[in-house]
Amino acid sequence: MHTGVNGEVLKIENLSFSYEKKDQVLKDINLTAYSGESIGVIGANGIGKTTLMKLLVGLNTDFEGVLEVAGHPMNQKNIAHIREHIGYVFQDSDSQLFLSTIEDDVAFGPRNYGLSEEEVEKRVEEALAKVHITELRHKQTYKLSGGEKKLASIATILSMKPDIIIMDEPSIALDPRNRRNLIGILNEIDSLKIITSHDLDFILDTCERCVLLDEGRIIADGRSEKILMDKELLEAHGLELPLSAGCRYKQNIDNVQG
Amino acid sequence: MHTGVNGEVLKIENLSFSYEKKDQVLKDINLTAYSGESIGVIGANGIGKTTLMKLLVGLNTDFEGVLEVAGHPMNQKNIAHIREHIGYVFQDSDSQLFLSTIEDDVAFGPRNYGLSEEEVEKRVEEALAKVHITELRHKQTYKLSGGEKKLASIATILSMKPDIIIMDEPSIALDPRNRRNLIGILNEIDSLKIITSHDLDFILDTCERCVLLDEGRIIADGRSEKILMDKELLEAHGLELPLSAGCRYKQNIDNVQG
Amino acid sequence: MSKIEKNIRELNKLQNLQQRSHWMNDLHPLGKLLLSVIYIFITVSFGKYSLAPLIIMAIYPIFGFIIGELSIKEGLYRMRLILPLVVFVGIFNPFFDRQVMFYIGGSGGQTGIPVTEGIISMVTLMLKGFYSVLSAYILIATTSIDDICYALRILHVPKQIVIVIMLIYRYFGVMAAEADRITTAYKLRAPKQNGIHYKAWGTLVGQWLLRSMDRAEDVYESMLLRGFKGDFIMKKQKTRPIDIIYPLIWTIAFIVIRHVLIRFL
Amino acid sequence: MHMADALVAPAVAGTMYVLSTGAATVSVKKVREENDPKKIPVMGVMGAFVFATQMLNFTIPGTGSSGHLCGGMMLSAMLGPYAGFLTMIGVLLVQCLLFADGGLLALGCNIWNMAFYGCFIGALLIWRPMMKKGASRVKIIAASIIGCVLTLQMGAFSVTLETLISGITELPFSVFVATMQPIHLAIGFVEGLITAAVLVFVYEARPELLWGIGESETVARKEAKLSLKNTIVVIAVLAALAGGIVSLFASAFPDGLEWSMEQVAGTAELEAEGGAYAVAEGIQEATSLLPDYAFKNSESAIGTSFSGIVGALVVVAILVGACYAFRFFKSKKSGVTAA
Ligand SMILES: Nc1ncnc2c1ncn2[C@@H]1O[C@H](COP(=O)(O)OP(=O)(O)OP(=O)(O)O)[C@@H](O)[C@H]1O
Ligand SMILES: Nc1ncnc2c1ncn2[C@@H]1O[C@H](COP(=O)(O)OP(=O)(O)OP(=O)(O)O)[C@@H](O)[C@H]1O
Ligand SMILES: [Mg+2]
Ligand SMILES: [Mg+2]
Repeated sequence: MHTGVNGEVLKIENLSFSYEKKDQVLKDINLTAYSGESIGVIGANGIGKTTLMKLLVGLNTDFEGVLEVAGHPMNQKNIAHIREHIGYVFQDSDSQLFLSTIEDDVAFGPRNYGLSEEEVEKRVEEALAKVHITELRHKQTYKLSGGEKKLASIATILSMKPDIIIMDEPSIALDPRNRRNLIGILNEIDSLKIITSHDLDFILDTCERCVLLDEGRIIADGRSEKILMDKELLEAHGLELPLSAGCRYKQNIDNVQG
Repeated sequence: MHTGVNGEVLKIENLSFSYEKKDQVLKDINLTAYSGESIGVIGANGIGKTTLMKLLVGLNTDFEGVLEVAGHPMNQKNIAHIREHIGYVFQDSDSQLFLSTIEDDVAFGPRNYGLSEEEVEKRVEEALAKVHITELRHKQTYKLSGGEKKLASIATILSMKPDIIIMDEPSIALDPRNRRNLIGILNEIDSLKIITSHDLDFILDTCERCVLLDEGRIIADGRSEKILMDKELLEAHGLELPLSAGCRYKQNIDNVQG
Repeated sequence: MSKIEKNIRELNKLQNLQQRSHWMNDLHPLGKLLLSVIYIFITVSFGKYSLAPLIIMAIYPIFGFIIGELSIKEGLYRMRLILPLVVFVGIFNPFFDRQVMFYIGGSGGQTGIPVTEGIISMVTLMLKGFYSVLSAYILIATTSIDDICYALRILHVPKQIVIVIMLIYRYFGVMAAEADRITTAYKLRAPKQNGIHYKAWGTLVGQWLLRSMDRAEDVYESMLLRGFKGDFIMKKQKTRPIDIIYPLIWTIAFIVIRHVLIRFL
Repeated sequence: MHMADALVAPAVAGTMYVLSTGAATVSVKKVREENDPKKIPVMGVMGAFVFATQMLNFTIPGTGSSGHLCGGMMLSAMLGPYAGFLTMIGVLLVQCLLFADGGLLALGCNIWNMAFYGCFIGALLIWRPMMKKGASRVKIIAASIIGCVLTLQMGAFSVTLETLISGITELPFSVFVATMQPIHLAIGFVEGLITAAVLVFVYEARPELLWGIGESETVARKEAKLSLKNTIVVIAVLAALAGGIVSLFASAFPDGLEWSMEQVAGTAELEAEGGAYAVAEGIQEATSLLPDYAFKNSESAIGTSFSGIVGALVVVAILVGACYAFRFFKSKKSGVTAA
């Protein structure tokens, strides 16, 4: 993938968007993301996280402002090209899976890239093994449990090895062990990752950078350790300290005092 | 609601169930629940939690064994009667909401109970206020964000004031503040509550009793504080200590040692 | 698959209209339903050469669209489905029925452009088509399907039929959402393809049907779990004087046009 | 094939309403007797499916805008004729309300033309006898195609009769029939293929959902479900086949309606000697040949018809003005109160 100037993969300038005329969901967003970064997008329910993610993959193109991916402005002409570089995991797994078996679904992306059948097979096996659902490969997608669906959704993206990974609440529905495993998987991948989650512990463990949204604007943008430990900031915008952080927070204070 | 002998609301004996002949999802489950209890059901992905919840509300009746709710065996004859006492929150909110606006959806249950329009209105307002979505009442359900949908689903059950509340992953998709609020709401209600979740901290905060499932069987059944602090037990069955518990765990040890 | 999206958008627009706060939306659904049927009935009962009184019949749709603040464009757009057959049936009238009725223009010894019976009957047919579609639009833009079903129940249409209507409407939403999800997911992972490859149609449709059935089953269970016992309990609508006066005045107006005014035109 | 309100006279519409109501009453009674609560959601889903299929791209291109799936045959093969018929009523009503396909007054006709034949003739006289001794893929495909073609022919013929009896068209019977029937032969065939594809799929995936199949057969199938993959292959082939036939069709006749127009125009020329002359030509001819004759009666014609039309237009213009004035006044007033 070609990146823009200075390794810029994503450039957002003065981005605004509204579903209905009267209320603007996103107002004047500015964000630049560089290759290899991992960015967590956090904010209260209904604040516009999913909306922003959908704009990034071109599911809505009637926004205002600048949105460039890998140096290409997002418009009808470029959209197909841009999408080739992006793997998107929907908030809701039923939106992700559309073929009858997991295997077919995971193979769909690579097959569309025109890879050889051996390569497709290799990728499918690899992706399924990574999320530990190899034994489910022939299972029909509508017969899966909630967490299995989520894992399958993630596998459909892993098999594509995209340059940009966008995940909307990937840890939802996963049991603690699968969640931990996913953290490991994400930390191994060095594509640009943009992740939204209400599981702030998950963000803390996977993202170096964190962006806090409220009232359609970016309120804070900085290192995750800093933002996610800022109790006042989080609480002012409808969030809370990560669960494990109560502890880390205390330790930090202890360390400072001690 | 009439309870069975000694305040038994739910009686499960040697319950087994399978979707497909070869693999049994639930094997020989035994569980008795008394009125006023709050029970967390935990276990790894795909272990059968949702399946068990669905059996409890009669969404599948071809099980083997005994399943009695409020003294009535679950069968085609009793099912309608049993269901009048149960409020069920689906794992996936899209299955829960089916009317065009939130308001209508929340009013559906009470209206079906034949309550007067004033009472219905009162219940709707109360339920919406509890989960803080009053301003969304006229919004169309398909326009909601993931978390807003979940809150609306919960409101549809709260407005019914059922004797038994069964929730499949209620904290999914909620931001930390709404999650905290839900904990408060659940702790105020004194119906029998059965809750599944991978958010073990949530279980710890809402359920006194906890049931751990693995391989279709109940592995442990006891006080939440005990089970959810038992690192070895949890890890042996695909789970992990609750996030906040790393801390509490340490403190416990400190206390014991100190 | 932009066609699904287009239809979903059209339905969403209708839903938005139905949820506006406008006094026409608040009228009792039974009155509105009967009024629409009476209007269409009287409109089509005009003879095929009765152009003049038929023009006067435009007052109802005009009133509805202007006072009801509806978009004429949207209303006319809805003609597209029935237009072909209406045009097909009407367009040959001018060729087969060439009796001249009168001339337009022309003074003194000069004759103007002749207007034949066939042209008139074609125009009346088209007008009838437009009026019936527009008046149905006024109904559906101000009345939700639920309210119409409520009216049907008052008219003693059997429960079984009314429930099926409501379910079809509900499930259509479910299925449209499923279809939308499937096609969006497909598009995202096959960005280079133009639309959906025909080889995938069968799979996707089958998948769609099965998923929709499962989803619909869940939705139905969710209804049962909330006390649904085979009949939709609807919010009882109070009848106010305007609910009777409004349709009544219009009906009288239509009858006057049909039986009194027609003699003077 | 949806009739529009404009095409039916009140008497015809009324008669068809009575007939359809009769069939509906019988169906309601039968469904009530069956008393199968599980059937209700399936009726809803299948109704929604038929309703939705009509707006997807894999419906038939090139057969004219109303050449989409009718669905009666498909519904009754899954629900039985009675529940199928009630479901079709729902589909037709929702269609006419939401998408203005058909009309409120013509609903009785549409129910008869599209639901009655498909559900009762299709299910009782074709589907059931053919499936009595157990179903198979071939039988399902055959029954679907035969059923759809036959019932669509009946429906199309009814459309012709209802329109002609209503007396709003000058089209001769022969021309109308000669146009409607062949188009609907093609539409019926394609509908048959789609119906077959769906039913075969259901047969493979959930045979218990099909109606009127021999008991033992259902059970046997349940045990030995074919893999979904096989089904999908069948459907893909059928869909491709349908797509192929349709695209052939579409290229030969860019548009079903256009094609039928040409048909009619062509035959009309033969039968009515120059009936299909261009409009301009017709007008010219009329002005040159008819004036002497027509001028004599035209006094009264101009007196009544013409001035009547002008008068009516004036009335309507005044009303438009009045409505706008009212709205203007009202919004101004509310503006004042708001301020
Ligand atoms: N199709 C739509 N039409 C109108 N409004 C919408 C639509 N989709 C979402 N919204 C609204 O836009 C806002 C942002 O929604 P979005 O889904 O982006 O929130 P979110 O931050 O992802 O929330 P959550 O954490 O609950 O998933 C919400 O208030 C929602 O109600
Ligand atoms: N309709 C079905 N047909 C066949 N198997 C099914 C069906 N639904 C679920 N299963 C299987 O049954 C098992 C239990 O599923 P269930 O949904 O109860 O899991 P769960 O404990 O709720 O998991 P999760 O935490 O991921 O939600 C899973 O292995 C799943 O694949
Ligand atoms: Mg979201
Ligand atoms: Mg589950």
